[in-house]
Amino acid sequence: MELSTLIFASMVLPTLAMFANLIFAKQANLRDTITFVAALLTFACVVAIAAKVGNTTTPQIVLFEVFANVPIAFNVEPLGLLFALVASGLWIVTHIYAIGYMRGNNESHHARFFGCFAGAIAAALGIAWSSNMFTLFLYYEILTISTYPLVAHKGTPEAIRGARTYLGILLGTSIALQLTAVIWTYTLAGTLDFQLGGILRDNISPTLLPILLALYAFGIGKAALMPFHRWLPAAMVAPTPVSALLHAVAVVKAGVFTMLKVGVYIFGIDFLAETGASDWLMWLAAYTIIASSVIAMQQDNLKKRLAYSTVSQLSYITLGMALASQMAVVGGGVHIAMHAMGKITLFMCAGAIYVATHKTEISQMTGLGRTMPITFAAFGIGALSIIGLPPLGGSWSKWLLMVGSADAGHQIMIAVLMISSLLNVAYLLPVIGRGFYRDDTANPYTGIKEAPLFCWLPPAATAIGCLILFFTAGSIVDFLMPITGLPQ
Amino acid sequence: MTETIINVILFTMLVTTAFAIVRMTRLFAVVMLSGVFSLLTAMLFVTLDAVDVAFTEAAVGAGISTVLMLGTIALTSRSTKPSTRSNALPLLLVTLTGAVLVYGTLDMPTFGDPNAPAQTHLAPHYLNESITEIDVPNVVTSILASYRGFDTLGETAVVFAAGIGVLLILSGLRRRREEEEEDES
Amino acid sequence: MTLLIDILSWACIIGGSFFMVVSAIGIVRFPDFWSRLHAASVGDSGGMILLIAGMCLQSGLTLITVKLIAIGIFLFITGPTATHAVANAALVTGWRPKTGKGLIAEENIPYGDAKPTRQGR
Amino acid sequence: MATAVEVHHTALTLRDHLPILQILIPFCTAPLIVFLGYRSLAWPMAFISSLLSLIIATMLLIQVSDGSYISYHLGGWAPPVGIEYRVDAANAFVLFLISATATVVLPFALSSVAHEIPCKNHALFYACFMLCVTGLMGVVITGDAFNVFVFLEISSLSTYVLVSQGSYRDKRALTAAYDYLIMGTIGATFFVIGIGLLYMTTGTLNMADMADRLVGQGGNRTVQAAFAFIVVGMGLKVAIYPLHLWLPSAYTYAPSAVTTFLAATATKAAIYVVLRFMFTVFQPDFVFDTHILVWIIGPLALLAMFAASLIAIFQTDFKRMLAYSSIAQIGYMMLGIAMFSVTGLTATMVHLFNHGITKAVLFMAVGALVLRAGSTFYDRIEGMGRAMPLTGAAIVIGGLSLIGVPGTAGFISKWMLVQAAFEGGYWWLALIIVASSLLAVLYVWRVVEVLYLHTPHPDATHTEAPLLMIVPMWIAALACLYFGLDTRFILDAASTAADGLMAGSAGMSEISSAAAAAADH
Amino acid sequence: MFLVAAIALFVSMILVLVRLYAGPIVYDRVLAANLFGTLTVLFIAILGFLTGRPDFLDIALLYALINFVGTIAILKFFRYRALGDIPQIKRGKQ
Amino acid sequence: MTLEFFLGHVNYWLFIVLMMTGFYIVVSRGNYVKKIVGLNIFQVAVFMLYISIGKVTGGTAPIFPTNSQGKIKIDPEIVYSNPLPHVLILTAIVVGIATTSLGLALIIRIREEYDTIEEDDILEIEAAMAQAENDEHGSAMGGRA
Amino acid sequence: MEHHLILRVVTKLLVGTIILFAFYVQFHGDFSPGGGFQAGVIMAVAFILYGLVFGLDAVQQVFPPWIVHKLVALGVLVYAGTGIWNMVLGYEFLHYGSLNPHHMSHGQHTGIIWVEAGVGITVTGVMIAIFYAFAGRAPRLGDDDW
Repeated sequence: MELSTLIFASMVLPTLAMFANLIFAKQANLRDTITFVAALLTFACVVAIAAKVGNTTTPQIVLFEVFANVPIAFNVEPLGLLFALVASGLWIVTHIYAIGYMRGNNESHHARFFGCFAGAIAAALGIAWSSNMFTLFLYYEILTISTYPLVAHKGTPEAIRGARTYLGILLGTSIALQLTAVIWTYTLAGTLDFQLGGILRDNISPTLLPILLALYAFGIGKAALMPFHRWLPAAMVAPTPVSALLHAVAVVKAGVFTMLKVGVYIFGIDFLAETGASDWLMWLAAYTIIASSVIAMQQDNLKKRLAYSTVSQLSYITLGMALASQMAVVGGGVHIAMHAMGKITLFMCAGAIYVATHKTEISQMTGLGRTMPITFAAFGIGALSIIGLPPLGGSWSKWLLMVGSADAGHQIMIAVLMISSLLNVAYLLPVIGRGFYRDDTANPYTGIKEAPLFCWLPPAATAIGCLILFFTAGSIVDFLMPITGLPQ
Repeated sequence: MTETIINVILFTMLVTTAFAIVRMTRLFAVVMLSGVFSLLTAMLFVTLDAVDVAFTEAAVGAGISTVLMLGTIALTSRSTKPSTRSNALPLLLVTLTGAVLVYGTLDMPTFGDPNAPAQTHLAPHYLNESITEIDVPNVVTSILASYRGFDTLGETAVVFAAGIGVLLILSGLRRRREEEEEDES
Repeated sequence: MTLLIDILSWACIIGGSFFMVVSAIGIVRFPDFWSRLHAASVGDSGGMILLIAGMCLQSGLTLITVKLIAIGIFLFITGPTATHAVANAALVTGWRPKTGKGLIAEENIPYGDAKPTRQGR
Repeated sequence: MATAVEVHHTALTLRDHLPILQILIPFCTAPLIVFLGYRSLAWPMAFISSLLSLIIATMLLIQVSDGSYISYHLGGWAPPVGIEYRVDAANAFVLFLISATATVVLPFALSSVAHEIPCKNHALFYACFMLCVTGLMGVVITGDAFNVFVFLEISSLSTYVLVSQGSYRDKRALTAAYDYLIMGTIGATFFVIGIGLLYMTTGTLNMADMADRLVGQGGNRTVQAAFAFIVVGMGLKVAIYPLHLWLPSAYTYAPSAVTTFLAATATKAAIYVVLRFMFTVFQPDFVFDTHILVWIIGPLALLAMFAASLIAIFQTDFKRMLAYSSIAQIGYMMLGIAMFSVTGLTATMVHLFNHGITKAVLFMAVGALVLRAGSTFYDRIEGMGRAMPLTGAAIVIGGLSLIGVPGTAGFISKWMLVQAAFEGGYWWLALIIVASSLLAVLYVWRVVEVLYLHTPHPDATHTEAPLLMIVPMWIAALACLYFGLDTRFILDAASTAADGLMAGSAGMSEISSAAAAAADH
Repeated sequence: MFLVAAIALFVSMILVLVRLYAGPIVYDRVLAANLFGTLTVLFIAILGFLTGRPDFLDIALLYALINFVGTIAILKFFRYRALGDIPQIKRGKQ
Repeated sequence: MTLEFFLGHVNYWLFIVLMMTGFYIVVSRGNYVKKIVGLNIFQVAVFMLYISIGKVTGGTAPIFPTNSQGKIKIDPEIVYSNPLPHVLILTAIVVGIATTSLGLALIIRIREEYDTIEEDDILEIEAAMAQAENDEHGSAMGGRA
Repeated sequence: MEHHLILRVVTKLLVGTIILFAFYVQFHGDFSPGGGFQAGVIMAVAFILYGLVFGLDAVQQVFPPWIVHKLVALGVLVYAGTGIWNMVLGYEFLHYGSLNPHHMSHGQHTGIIWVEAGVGITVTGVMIAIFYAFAGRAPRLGDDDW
């Protein structure tokens, strides 16, 4: 098949799945099957694209022009392909999990839920394939809006409040800051196409550069850079599959992906490194890493803790971009995949615990590990991957980031990363500890009682995925090398 | 000079009438004064050579306006309440508007100046060519009906709009006959 | 002949003007409504006819004269009719002429268009 | 002196008559409806005539899309002696908007009006509606300053009447109409004063001729006063911020169909007149000389954007909220003018159109809600998004467009406006613009939450609106989405219009000479 | 000479206006307004002669005819409180 | 300011005074009928401004004298005032009376619905209505909005 | 006003005169001040006077409201129809010259007469219609309001 056909198919299939969900709202099995098939086909498309183009950058496929030199256009390049693979691949897993979770938990409005879910995936793929900032921004907003009903799903006042924060910050920052930045860029450069090495080099005065970067950095609210991180914990009111989607697959990854794209293709990492315009961003990212880890430690609600952990981990990627050295950027790119796999495992485990026991607070989970061994094992693997211990995927990205820090001459960032790892240990391991080792009367052992199959199988799979990623990391790095602009 | 004196006298009367209207609380008196105002206006228009306008003002002011106003008062109330609101803001607004207008007058051509742009650009065409082009003694009629006939069509449409508007607004509810029938039943 | 007409017309016009002013003064100075009604009719009919006649004489036998005469006739019909209607209305709504000595009505009438005392009914 | 003057003339074809037919068709419909007097005929006649005028407007738009203009001499008298109709890119665009809105709103009106207005008024109502359409189009199409006033009054008078027809639902429609009448008449009178002063200094009423004769008169105080009066007078009609007092009540209490039509077109036509006078008659140079005025309009526009948005946030009635949002959105358009560049004007023109269709969607949805829920107070329309999925979805689309979310029409205009701000070097202004659209997020989202996340009110009818309401609503909603992605039509038309306007009459006469040369062949 | 008449008319007008403002009763005002109408008719006629174009007497003629309507309307309004024939309704109500 | 300038412009200023009187009535008086009367005065003053634009000193009304057969007599000696403002004002007067009649019709309906035509009273009634609405609908929203 | 004999007689006299005068103004507008609008108003005033003195019912028997409503529309149609006829003849809208292409001013005369007639009809209709609407409403005043 033609490349363009594949690209459109990968976006159209989830969209069709969305409409199918709305049309067949009443027939649950048919609906879920259609979605599942669509997820498989979408992944197949993305894989086919990957097989076809490898890590080269393809020319633009222009749909139509919106403004002069600003078309709706798509192309394939390594970073986007990686994101697409992660998003479409994990959709299959999350979908299976979501079926189990929603049915096991007796949630309402399934059709709306799965429909919006599919819509969000379509938007994420649109982000991945965007070949200019305008297209990306368009899908970025679609993603925000399609995930809003998911966050507000429960319809309780609390959920509405959370969803309001979610939408307010994401829509607010993107319209107020990111849009400004995009239009500014357009005014300066006359184009918004992603080009290796950036499009701003000769068009902007050095004094304005940090301001523009700031508009982007804060405008991409989905990257959860402090102080615009509050939407992420607020969105924890959503059902867990949504949290998994938000925090691992679609939303936050779309944010940091955009961040990387902006750094690499709009500013150009060399340009950033030369001017040092991103230094402040590096410090801010470092602050976010440490601060949110500290906050995470104080959270008792498991999902909240994971949310702050995500805030922290996302800033790794921002840091990678801000460091503006080749290795750091690649490290950031790799971290998208590694963190996605690790964090989705953690969230799905949290959801499985909730489905099985309806417990949300860590302090209530003492001794649960023996009742739900697979879940807690998977949680452990995911946690270790996030912490960055070999032989798990997370270790590679941290390593690359440290190398990148050294390359950029910011050795202090190595220390930041180390401290962050220690903090990770401090807030993630106690959960497992409580689950396995503490004896407690709160959850007396009455034999293994796991959540339904659909709830524990997916986290187990992704936990294994974390392991596999450790061994395939080399190829991912090779795959991403072109974005550094270095000859391979 | 005679004209100027007549103008000024008429004006004084107009302005005093207007001031009297401001002060009157009896709506009936207000309506009568506005009738007189219209008479004075018509006289002024005659002195300013605008006989057609005076004619219209006479027909409207004496014939229709008064009747309509009286009809309204008959259906509403006869006097106004003294206003409790402060007059400062309206006065400021009015003074400001007036000041802008006075500022505007500073560069105006002198009153009655035959060399003013208004007299030299289009007017000669109407006054000289209409004899051959339309051949109607009343130049106002020829402009009204032919040169700017479309404006007059619009004017007719305005009257038409007002007509169906009044019908729409007053059609409902309390038609006299309906009420009468209700009373009888 | 022209001179004669001129003199005649001027006399008419001056006479008419005089009647007009007099009736206006009467309107202002007379004490109550009924007496003012009287003053008004002087101007309405007398002054008007003299002035119209003066103008007719000035213009000679033209369309203008026809119009002037028409005006005169109309005013002659409508003026007294209107006065009659006003007086009738005032009488019916209860206003009565002041009679007797000391026709100082202003102070006795409540100011404004207030209700008359309905002693007449 | 009546010498026999032969009339030399080549017969005109129907195509030559398009400019006048544009006005004449709706114009004649109104008296025909009244003359025939059949209630059942009124709506079909109105609809057919608005459809015809939409077709004509499209043909005109195509004819002038190359930047040329069409001049039609009414009564055969060459301008400045006679009245001229002059169609160029700028007004063909607005004409298209007006006739398209009328065509879309009329099917919607059929059931909405039947619900909100007593049966015996229907024929007169549609006659009035057609007069309103005529008036607005006449204001836009004409090239004669005084003719603007006449048609402005046709539209205004019919608008007052249409607004007052809301009195069958809420008696406040009457006072709203009265206030509108007073303010509208003051505005129109100011406008007349302005034209009088211009006539005094130029001796002509034809806009192009006026412009020629105004060149170099920037220092003339009479002209300056005329400018002030025209801007303030039309500003009252536009509802520029401090002059907006009539708008919220008028929009809130008017019948839904009327509100839809007015919100989409009436202020737009007035803005067009402001543009026409500022740029074609007074010329950009003059407006720039008196830049103090631009500095007045700019801050007022900003004030409108913020103050009106803030008020909108605190409303408990959906319809009233939309009315305040309209005031805020007018602020955007005025800001585009104040920025004084081709891009800024393009933004104004684009927003003129986009806001028109956006508000059409939203107010039609309001009409549907009124039909089913009785009123549009937030507590009455709770949960109606689920009961009326299509209406709810249309509200979401319209709301997103109001915010300026990409993929909707509102985004395009916001983009152009911010771009204009950057091009003018006002990057802080860009930030203010986008910050104000955050306020739109607040007030739009409140409605969306009420519609979808609350439990429905027990008294409401929980069925979808009739098809005749849904179809026009969704035509507008899809237009909202379509024009958010495919901008060729809208941007081309708007930028041609803006180019023409910015060039003042100089640009116009250059084009006209070229067009005249072309026409000779 | 016509000037003399014009001045006389002016003086009369001013005096009549005084009565119109002062009232005190409604019928005074009606009377004054009616007289003012007559004065206007005459003034317009005089003005035609004064400016040398007496062929615009139509306005005066118009006023002569129409001013009466205003007076009748006022009286009708005062007697019956409405422009329509309300007495029937009053009878119906009583 | 020379005397000549003063005499040449005093007319305009008088019009402005009249205009502003009318405008003042509109904006300051609370009675609806009086507002309409004020609007009329305001508009009439504007009409006078227009007419005075067309006035030419020593001119006469723009109607050509005719001979007995109704043919126009052309006399180059006669100066005519500018007829164009007259035409415009004819239209404007018609518009004015149309507006007046609409306004009065509205006033009648307002009186029927509100039982008053004083702006102050009506504002009070409307404020009370708004307050009632706010109480009813606002509190219903209060818990959840 | 049954008992106002004087008024009734004078009114009968005047109404006819006023209508006559209205026709004069209508058709003499080319030569002297006046035209369709003024004539329409005067015509309407004649009927208003009749209505005032003889009562609304009497005047509505002479001139029933439905005819008035038709007149309102008819005038506009006559005016616009004149223009459309010019278009049919192949000229611009309202180009009266087309009515007599060989002698332009004759065409103009014809056109002006038609157009003025249109204005007159509409204005007569509208003014009478407004009077009917106003006079046909019963006041809601109690006696105390006076």
